Amino acid sequence: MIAIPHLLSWLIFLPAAGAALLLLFPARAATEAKTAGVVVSLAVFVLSLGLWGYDPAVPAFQFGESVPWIPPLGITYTVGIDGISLLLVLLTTLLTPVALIFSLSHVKENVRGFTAAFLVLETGMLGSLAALDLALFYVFWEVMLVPMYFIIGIWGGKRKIYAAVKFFLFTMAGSLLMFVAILYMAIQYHRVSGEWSFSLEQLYPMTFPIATQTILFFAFAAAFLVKVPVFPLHTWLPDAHTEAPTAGSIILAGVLLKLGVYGYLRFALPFFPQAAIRFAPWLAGLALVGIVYGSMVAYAQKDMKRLVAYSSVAHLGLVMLGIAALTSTSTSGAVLQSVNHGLSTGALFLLVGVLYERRHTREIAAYGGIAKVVPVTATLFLIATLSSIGLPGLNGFVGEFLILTGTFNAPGVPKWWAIVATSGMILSAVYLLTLVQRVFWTPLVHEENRSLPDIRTSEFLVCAALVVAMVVIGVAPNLFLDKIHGSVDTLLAFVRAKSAAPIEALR
Amino acid sequence: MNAARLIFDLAGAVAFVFAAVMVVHRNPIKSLLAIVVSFFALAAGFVLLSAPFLAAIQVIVYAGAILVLFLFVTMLLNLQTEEETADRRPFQKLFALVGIVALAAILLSDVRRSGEITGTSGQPPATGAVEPLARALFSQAALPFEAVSVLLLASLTGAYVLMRRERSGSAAP
Amino acid sequence: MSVPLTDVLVVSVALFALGLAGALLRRNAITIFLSIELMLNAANLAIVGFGAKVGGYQGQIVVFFAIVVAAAEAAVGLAIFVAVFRHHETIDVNKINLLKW
Amino acid sequence: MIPLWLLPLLPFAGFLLCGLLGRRLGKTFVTVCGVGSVALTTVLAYARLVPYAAGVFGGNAAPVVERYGSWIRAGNVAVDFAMRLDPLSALMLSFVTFVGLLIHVYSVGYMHAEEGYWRYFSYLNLFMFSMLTLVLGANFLILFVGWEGVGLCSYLLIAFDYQKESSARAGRKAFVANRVGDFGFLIGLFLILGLFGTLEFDRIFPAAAAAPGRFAPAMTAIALCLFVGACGKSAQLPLYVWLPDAMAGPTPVSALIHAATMVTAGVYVVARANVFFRLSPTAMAVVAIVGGATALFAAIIGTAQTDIKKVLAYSTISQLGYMFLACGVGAFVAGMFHVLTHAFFKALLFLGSGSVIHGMGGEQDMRRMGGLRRALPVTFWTFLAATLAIAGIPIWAGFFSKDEILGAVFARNPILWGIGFLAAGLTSFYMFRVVYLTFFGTFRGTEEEKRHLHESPPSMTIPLVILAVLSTAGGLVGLPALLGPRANLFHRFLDPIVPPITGGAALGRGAQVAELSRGTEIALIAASVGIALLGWIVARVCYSGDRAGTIPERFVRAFPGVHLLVSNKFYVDELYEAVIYRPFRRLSRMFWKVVDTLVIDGLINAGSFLVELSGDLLRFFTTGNVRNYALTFLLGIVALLAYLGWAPR
Repeated sequence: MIAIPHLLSWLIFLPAAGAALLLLFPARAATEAKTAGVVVSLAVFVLSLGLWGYDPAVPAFQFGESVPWIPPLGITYTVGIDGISLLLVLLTTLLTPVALIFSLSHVKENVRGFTAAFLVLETGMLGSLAALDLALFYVFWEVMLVPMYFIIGIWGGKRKIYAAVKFFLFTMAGSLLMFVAILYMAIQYHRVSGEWSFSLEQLYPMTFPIATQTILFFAFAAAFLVKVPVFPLHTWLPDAHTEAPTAGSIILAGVLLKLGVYGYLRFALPFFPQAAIRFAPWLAGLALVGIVYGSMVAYAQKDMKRLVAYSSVAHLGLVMLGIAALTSTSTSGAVLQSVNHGLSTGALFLLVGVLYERRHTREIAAYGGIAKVVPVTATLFLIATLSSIGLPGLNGFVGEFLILTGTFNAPGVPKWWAIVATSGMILSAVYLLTLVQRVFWTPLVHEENRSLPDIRTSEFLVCAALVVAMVVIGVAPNLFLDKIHGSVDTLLAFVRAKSAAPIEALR
Repeated sequence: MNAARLIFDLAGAVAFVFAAVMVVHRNPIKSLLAIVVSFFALAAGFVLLSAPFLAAIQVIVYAGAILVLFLFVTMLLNLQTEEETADRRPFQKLFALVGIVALAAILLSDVRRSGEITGTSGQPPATGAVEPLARALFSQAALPFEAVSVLLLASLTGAYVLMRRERSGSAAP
Repeated sequence: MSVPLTDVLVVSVALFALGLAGALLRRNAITIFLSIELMLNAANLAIVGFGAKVGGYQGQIVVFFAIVVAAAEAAVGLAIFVAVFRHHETIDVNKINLLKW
Repeated sequence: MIPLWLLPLLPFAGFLLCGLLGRRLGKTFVTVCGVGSVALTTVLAYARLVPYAAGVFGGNAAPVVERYGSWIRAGNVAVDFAMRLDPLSALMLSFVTFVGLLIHVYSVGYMHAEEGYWRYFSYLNLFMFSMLTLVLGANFLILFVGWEGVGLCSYLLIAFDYQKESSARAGRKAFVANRVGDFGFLIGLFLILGLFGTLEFDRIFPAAAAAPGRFAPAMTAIALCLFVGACGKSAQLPLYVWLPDAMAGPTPVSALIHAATMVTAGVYVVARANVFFRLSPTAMAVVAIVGGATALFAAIIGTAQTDIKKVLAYSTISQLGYMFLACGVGAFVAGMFHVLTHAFFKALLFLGSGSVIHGMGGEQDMRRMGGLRRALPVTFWTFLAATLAIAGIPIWAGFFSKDEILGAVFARNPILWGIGFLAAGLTSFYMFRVVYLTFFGTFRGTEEEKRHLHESPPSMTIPLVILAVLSTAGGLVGLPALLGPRANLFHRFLDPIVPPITGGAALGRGAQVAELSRGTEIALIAASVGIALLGWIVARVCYSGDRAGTIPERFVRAFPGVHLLVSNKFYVDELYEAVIYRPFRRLSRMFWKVVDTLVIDGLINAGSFLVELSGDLLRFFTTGNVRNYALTFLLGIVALLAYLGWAPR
């Protein structure tokens, strides 16, 4: 594989450059704008495959670049990836073209703006995943917020303004707390060393007294746990998902939520290991509530997108549980499961979008028995469902199994954590199969559904890409786990060393 | 008491009286004419403070151009006397008077300390000659001078846009 | 043989207070505007007075610019009045509450 | 040597071909691919099995484990793609492929008119793939792949006719009930992984067998967790409710999945993990009690069903109970023997009923049948053979296996034997009831149905005949120990996988029946033959001849409560509805409407309301009057100046 110099920077800024380029297009050149967006995002995807050269044997950030950005404050442009961010980066670069290609035929108004917003969003996401400087990270973190706000607020459904504002306020409230914490840490660093720096390399070794650590941890956790989202901070999610256009939901569920998980792993955990370990039972408790509660609420939904949105709450509860258990197995599983959830939920949203674009309703009751009318959609939906409920052979199972077994056998962790979490496996089957049954099976009662056109080729292709990814991860998870594993071990070793005590002793 | 001070006080008194007329008079035209007189008196004061160039500007630009513009507008709008409706805002008046008195009191109390100010700039006192002023204006203040010219252009444009009558029914393309 | 600063400042304060009273108590927009011009001039007078006391030409330069700004302000302000008058047929500020909410 | 991975992958290829291309390429293609792949698998499987079995009998019983590389590797979890051939999996492999092939052939005739022919065969092939994976998996996780896979296929095939509300519901019910079992199964896997650090059979079982004292304390939990999984898959109390509903699927599916193969996977797992079970007397007791209770409970319900397939479904549940009963008393081999014979006769019963339903044009209610003996001769004779087998009439297959189980149970616990004995009588009764209601007497259906009556095509009858032969003679592989220590080929084949346990917690023994005295054994055989005949006679008296139906009617009149209870299946579904489903739905709605919308969003909206309220209040300061603003400005300046003037310098 040819090594491309500055690969990460290319990846991060190519979408933004594409967005800038789009603004030069005339407003009415919708088709051209769409095509350009798809081309740019596909190019980014292809480029990102170059990251596969990541060498898991080297326990350090790779593809690194660092140049000073705001020297008086010691802020640098430092990027790099490790096994934890690698897969999320690839997921991002995969889902963005998927979302854009899906939108090719469905977004009608202000296509140029829509496409540009997506590309800016991609820059924000990739930047957040690659940034190794707190200030840089924060900038990218906020950059993500703005295009998403517009995507929901402009191209959304009926209650789009409510949803967009709710989304914005929830995430903003969290990230402002984090911002204050970042500033505090930089000031502390300045006080100790006499220099300004926001880079992780400099800040990672800092230790804080436990009281301070707790406050800082909560500030960081606020930003990330809202994004995940962890019960009870989740109520923005159903509204945002439901009102967002399909492509927005795909990215929101597929990537944005994962950034909460990622942020927790990359920042909250290594910065404040003692606080993180001390509050791990609380986090696990919330995660468990999220699993059971999210599943049950999902079951009660009458709106397809809301149902899938609540299923995200449940699934990410599982991911957070894996992180709270702090074992190598469960944390690796959590990272892999983040990717899995992006694929399966992305596919579910996509297929719900396929139906929505044809029928213009998300009401479950408006469908029923359409498997005969749209067999391909039904099949793909079933596969995505099976992936989501963790059928062995598809991706979801590997992640779930690793998380659960890692949690169950984690020293010092009560067994009931994993037992309660495993019940989520039953519940997910209940609500998702009920959805399949109500939408695709049972008699066809609505006449207007009799002539629903099946999935288009473009939609089919992107969905098939996701299905292929699901199968690959399900059958050959080692391809991915091998990349993840080393970084997770490094992280946990660092946490253990920094907390100056075995994790078990601090529980 | 020197002559300059006497003349200055006199000019100040005239300025004050006519300004008071301006404030009190209900006819805007007459108010305008009163303030023109007030500004002439101020120009005289400028001369005594060895700023003859400003005095000239005060007369030519301020009184001569700006206030005439006011006059035009006032007459254009055909404003006569202020309508004699009762102004039912007693608190506004009360607070305004209290505020004005308080402000004047504070300022005047500070005026007593004005004797403390001495020529510390090390520069010779202004002589009234225009040339050094021009030098200072075009060397030290060259950049603000240019900026102000842009400001004037902007206000010109702004005024034009504001005054333009929008033709009804012709929406923007 | 010069004007004492105290006199200058007293006149300035007096004019300023008058202008303030006009601005706060009158309802005719033109008169209010004139009152504001008056306050501006009071300030100009104070600056020239200080400048004469301190020496040099800085004070005069500042006032020069203040006058230019006043000219610009007058142009725009009057244009606004005309525009407002066209809509509302009045420039009584009690009857115009465009700045509400 | 044929690699083991090929066996599951062939049907998988069939699944892909049928599923992706079947709709476009038509029925012939589907038949060739669907049946051909399974036929090939069967041939290859036997090509592998026969030498292996010869090796086992030759005293060379070493399990063969083939490893194909790592599947999951993270943290302290390492799972390989690995397949294992040992006597137990060889046994399962032999009948899964063979019965599977027969049912594929049968389906060609049975499903010929179906629109979703291609879909049906692709699912069926997928099932074969999963079942073979389950059977051949060399560790618990590969087994679990098959385990979930068969659950999925069961779900898809039950809901094959997805446009029918009842089918769709039944499919979901099956999947969810299985998932409840899988929940336990997974916990069991976690425990095993925690205890042994691996899931490979060839490491955990020898380890447990080598140091029973060390591992015994944890075994109760592990064994019970695995048994929960088995209960779900093998439809035992209390998770059996899905199996009767599963009859909504096409009849060959019921024969293959819900009678012969998938539902016995639970027994297979218990037998596979016999080392664990035998270390825990508690778990064994639970298995035996659940098995016995299920056997009797389901048999009782079976006597009052009118739908022919429902009777067979409850019969299956009951027979599965027998198998667990056997395992519970340590007679794992006897349990597996019953798995084998049951696979033959129950598949035959289902296929026979399918033939009847086919002939009747879809009618399943036995009250509308009767006298079909003449119209469907082949079906009748084969069905009769299967009935004799399941009833436990000597020389038919079921006799040997059932007798061995009952003997083993008697040696361990006479009360459980009593339950099993009673269930045997009931089995005989309800099966002959089916025979008499269906094939004897006069036809009770409509004229149209009568005209439609016809024997099934050869593709359906040939599998029937083959299975009838096996049901009749298949028991001979497991002759009672009575006839000599080496008479029982089955035991000789399987005993290697039931390794002897040393240590105090040991409970099982190699051959339990041998404990009984010869006289007791003969008495037991006589008793079970006797009760089987008694059941037959009662059925004949009640449902055949001139006074057919009068005795049951009188019984119903005498005990209306009992009849109501039994014919409504003890109201278990209603109980679950009231105790589980409805509260679950209520709670779900409550969480959504109250906790989510009212409490959480309420708090958040209260926050935003406060902001709005303060905005509304502050709004009064923006009067829109310029002079007010100017005044405020002035007052502010005065305040500022006053502060600056008076503040200490």
